[in-house]
Amino acid sequence: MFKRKKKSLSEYSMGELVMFRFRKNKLAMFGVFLLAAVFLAVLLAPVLSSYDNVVQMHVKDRFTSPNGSYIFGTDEFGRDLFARVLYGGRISLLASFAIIGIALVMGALIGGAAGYFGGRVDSVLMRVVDMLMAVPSTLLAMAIITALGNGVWKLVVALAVSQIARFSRIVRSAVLTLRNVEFIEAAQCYGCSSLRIIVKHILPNGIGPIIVSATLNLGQTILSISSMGYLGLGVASPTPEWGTIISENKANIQAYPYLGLIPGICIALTVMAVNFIGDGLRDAFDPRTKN
Amino acid sequence: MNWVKYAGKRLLMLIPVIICVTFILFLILSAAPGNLARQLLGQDATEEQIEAKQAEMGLDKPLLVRYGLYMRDVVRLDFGESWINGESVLERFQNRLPYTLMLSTLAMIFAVAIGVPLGIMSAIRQYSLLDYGTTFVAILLFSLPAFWLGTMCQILFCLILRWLPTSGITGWKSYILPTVILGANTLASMIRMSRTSMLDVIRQDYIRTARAKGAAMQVVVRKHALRNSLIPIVTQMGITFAGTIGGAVVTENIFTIPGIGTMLLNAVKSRDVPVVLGTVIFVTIIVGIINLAVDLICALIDPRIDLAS
Amino acid sequence: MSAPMVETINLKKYFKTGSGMLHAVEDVNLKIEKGKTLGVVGESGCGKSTLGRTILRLQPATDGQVLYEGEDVLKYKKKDMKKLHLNMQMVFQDPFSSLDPRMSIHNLIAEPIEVCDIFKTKKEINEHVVRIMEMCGLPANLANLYPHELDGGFRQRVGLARAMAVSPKFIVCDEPVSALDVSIQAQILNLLMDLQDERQLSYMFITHDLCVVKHISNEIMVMYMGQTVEYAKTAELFAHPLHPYTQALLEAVPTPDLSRRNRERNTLKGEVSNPINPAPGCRFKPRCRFADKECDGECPLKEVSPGHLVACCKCG
Amino acid sequence: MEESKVSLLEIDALTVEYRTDDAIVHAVNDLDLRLDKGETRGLVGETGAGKTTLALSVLRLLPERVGHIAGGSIRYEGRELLQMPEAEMLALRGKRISMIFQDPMTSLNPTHTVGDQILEVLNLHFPEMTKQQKEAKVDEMMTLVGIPPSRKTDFPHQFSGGMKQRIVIAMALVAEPELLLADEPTTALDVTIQAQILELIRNLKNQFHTAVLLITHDLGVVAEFCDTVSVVYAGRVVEYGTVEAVFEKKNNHPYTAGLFGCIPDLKDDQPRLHPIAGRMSDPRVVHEGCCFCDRCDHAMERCKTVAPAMHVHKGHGIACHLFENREDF
Repeated sequence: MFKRKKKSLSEYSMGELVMFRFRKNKLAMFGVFLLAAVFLAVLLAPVLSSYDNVVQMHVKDRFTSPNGSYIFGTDEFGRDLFARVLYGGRISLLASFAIIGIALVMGALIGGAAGYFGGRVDSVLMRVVDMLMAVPSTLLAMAIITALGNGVWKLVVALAVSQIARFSRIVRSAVLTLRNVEFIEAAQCYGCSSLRIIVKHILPNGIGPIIVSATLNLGQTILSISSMGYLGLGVASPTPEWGTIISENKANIQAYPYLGLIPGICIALTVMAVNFIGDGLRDAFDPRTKN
Repeated sequence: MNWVKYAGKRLLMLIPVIICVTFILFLILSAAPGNLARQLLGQDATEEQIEAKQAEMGLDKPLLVRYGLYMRDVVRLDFGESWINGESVLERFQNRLPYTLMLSTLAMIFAVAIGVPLGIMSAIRQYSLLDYGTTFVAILLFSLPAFWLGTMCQILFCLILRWLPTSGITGWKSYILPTVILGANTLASMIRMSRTSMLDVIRQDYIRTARAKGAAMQVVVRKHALRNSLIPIVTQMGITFAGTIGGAVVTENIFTIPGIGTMLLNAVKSRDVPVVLGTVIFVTIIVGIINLAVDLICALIDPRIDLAS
Repeated sequence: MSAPMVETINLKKYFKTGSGMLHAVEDVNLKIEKGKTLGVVGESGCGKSTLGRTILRLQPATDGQVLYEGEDVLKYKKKDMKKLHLNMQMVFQDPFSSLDPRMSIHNLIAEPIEVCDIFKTKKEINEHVVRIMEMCGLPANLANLYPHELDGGFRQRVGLARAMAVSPKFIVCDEPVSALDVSIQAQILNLLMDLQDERQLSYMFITHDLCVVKHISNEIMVMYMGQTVEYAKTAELFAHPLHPYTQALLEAVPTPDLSRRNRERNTLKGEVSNPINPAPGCRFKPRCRFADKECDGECPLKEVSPGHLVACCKCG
Repeated sequence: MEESKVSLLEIDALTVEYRTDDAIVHAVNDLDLRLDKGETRGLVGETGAGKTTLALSVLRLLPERVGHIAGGSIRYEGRELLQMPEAEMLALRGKRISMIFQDPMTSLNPTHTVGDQILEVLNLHFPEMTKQQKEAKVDEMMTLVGIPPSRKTDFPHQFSGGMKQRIVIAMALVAEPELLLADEPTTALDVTIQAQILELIRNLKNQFHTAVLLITHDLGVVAEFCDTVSVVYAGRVVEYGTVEAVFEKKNNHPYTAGLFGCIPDLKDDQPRLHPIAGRMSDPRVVHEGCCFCDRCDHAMERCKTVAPAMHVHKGHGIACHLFENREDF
């Protein structure tokens, strides 16, 4: 009965099982493929096009529709849209990952401490989190930008801070559901230290829902970054960013629709890929939500 | 009247929240790098002019004193004047609030009226064409940036087709496109939430019990599942409403609607601290009241929630 | 009689709740000899699980003492705790949630050995795990599997193996068989009894199932709303149940036995409530058919015959 | 038992499968069952034996898309339920056949008052009754199950587990059905509450002349509560008969005998129990021979290949090759 002749479904570890279910999800795999393509393009930006093209103005070639030499066409200053979208994507993606990373680490520390230690630590930390939650996150981010001023990294800080409260909540509830599970009690029974319990038992078991919400939030963060760029907060021209590219071409989209369509589709596809992956991960970690 | 007492208590609890939020913001805004007075007066202002400006803005006093003074004024409903044009913050806010509230409410109604029925129907007919279609629309709306959708729709419907006014508020037609654009993301989250919630509820034991009583599936859904599935949906509505007010910044900017969003954006860009601070306080209060309303509605739907404790 | 292996003296555990103090465990005194089993019986919410967890210091006691071979384990400082972990272990009720789903069977059993530093080398640990698995009836080829791949019976064996890994002398068994099917239940009960015979283990066996407790215990303690209501040798308790609650429990148990089929049933009325800020006097009074004014007074546990204690002013 | 008489419920060769992405689970295999008017039959078996699936099949409430009735027939008063139009099924459910589910905590709708939930059955099936009559009937029913009618405006969360199960019983019996399917009605409850609930069901079934199919894993409950018993293993009935015949413990299917050996006795002392070896058979595997043969001490070569027929003697049926050609049980 227990011989490992060939791996049947019931002979995977939990992690393998999650990957197995994830790989079976076509939409999620499509998302992975799409996101990988976007990443590859953005990483290979220097190969595909040089940074000079981002700022160089080919006045003669203003408003060139997409063709062989300008794959995505050019804008009103004759700048290569392809190069701008590629290098813009670098900023959008890097900044989004940085935001989620910062918010996740801070949220894990706050939420983890609150959930694991409970009692007074929990009530004090959660009071603070509730305060932060009382302010809509867009407003909080804008207030912080008011203080810090413009700039990509200032925007990253602002958006990350505005998400810390949410992640603290998520981590806390993940820890709390595990806190009283019998296998944690069993670990205490043979003298596991708090640190070992957190690292070896709570983290591997609680990471699922945290990864899922981080992924789903990543999509929304990409949108937030480019919204801020569109509004003129954060990234300043001529540095390209997906949102700023759209706002700087706003006046010419009617006449030259590709100026709006191309960067917009880039954002939408990336966000969609991330959302597909997030949904896929959610179903893989917790198959009950699916059926 | 349990709920009156509860509402009173919740509103009172907003006060410490406001105090703390303002204090944190005050700290952040004071830590702003650079000399604000110089920034406001421009590069060729003299030292005296700058000092005078700083005194006028109250920037020469210690932080805590400034905070105390500010809060004293706030209690008297004086939120100070804009650093840019000297207008009263409160007055400006009062003038602009109706547009934003109108827009957010319309967007919310749009999203709920379409999203909740769609989500519930697709849960009941899971794996049907309707379900796949709805889910696809939700994913699409969830992934499209609002500013892009807004810009493109504005160009298409206002500039090319000329069906709707381009900008400003000139009548009910002016609200149509902004409502749809602002509501799009909320619509997506309403569809997803209703679908998940309904799927969860129809798997519950009490639904099986109701069917075992001899009620037809439609009756079971209407009488038993609907109300239970509404509980998380209403909670989600409260959360997204707060998001909608934030999202109004983008929508108002695209359609140049004179609401709080455009005011806040301009204030942030020109670092007009009193306006930013005032707006955040106001919106926090509004969001607090909305959350209270949501909790009251939840208590109305769900008898397990006891407002007294 | 030698000194008991485990003893509690006036052990109390209270919880703060919204509506007052919950007296989950009230002045419990028990003694467990080496190689013997004390069965703790009661319905849900009677404090039997809390009692077990308080003895093992999984929850801080409110008051009282827990003596292990005469030493008060509640007074142990952090550095002494290892003594407790090496001697006193626990087997949990739910074979699903008591095993970390992300660890293989081998790692689950090896972890206590590593944490308690019993062996130095990896090789020694592995050999020990193999020994323990064999002892608990786990085929060696299960070592690399994960808990979700096993059925309830094997999982509960893993739970037992994990507790046995540090070679403890005393094990708290918290309803170890109530989540299992009867055929599996019997396997686990036999295993527990075999291990006890082999290694002179002492058990505190917590359960709501009277048939099981009778089978495995030498002595039985019946709990009701946090208090001990009756405490006696197993044979004595089943032959002469004195407390009205014990009698009602015995009467209520359905058994696959035709002779009990047509007996007269005195079904107990009412339900258990929470012992929040309990009034003095008998806590069973509201459901007791013999209760009268006298029951409002203190009803301490008293010895009515050698080794048979009852907390009821109507009997003895 | 007269074979010619039409029973209240007749199940023949019922086969139910759950088809999931990964596998086909054979929950019920070729199962036969009879239930007469007013009879109380215990359906006894361990986890995964297909007991709940059987009850849900009778009401045709198997989980959609997953649960499939692959064959057999279920007849109620001689009428085939599996081919009955849904509209007729609706009139049957709750009025003629009702069901009590295992977990009283989750089987009541948390947002409706308990009175309304009992009333709903009357609204669905007795449109001719006036409002006052219905209300009076609800009050009467609540009194019968031991809950003061004044509490009918309370919500489920305001009741304890035992009280909730009383309400579920009131709901199931308010239409005075002919058949009650009780799926582990007392498993989630404490012993003393279990005794209360069983007594309540016993009294009401006598009052309304309801037949009961009591699904349980507890042989003790069957011995105390039922007239007849069917023992199921891996979706098949392996033994049936009167409680007296089966619990006499003289002639039993090896599985039933094994179950008896697993239960510690309250009266006698036994040093060790005699557990059934091995584990529950995998429901994804279809057995060619006897489903119990790989755990059976008496298994013969034949058991692995030939499925045993049901050997019946004086209404006591045992599906085991050991009882072939035996006339003495």
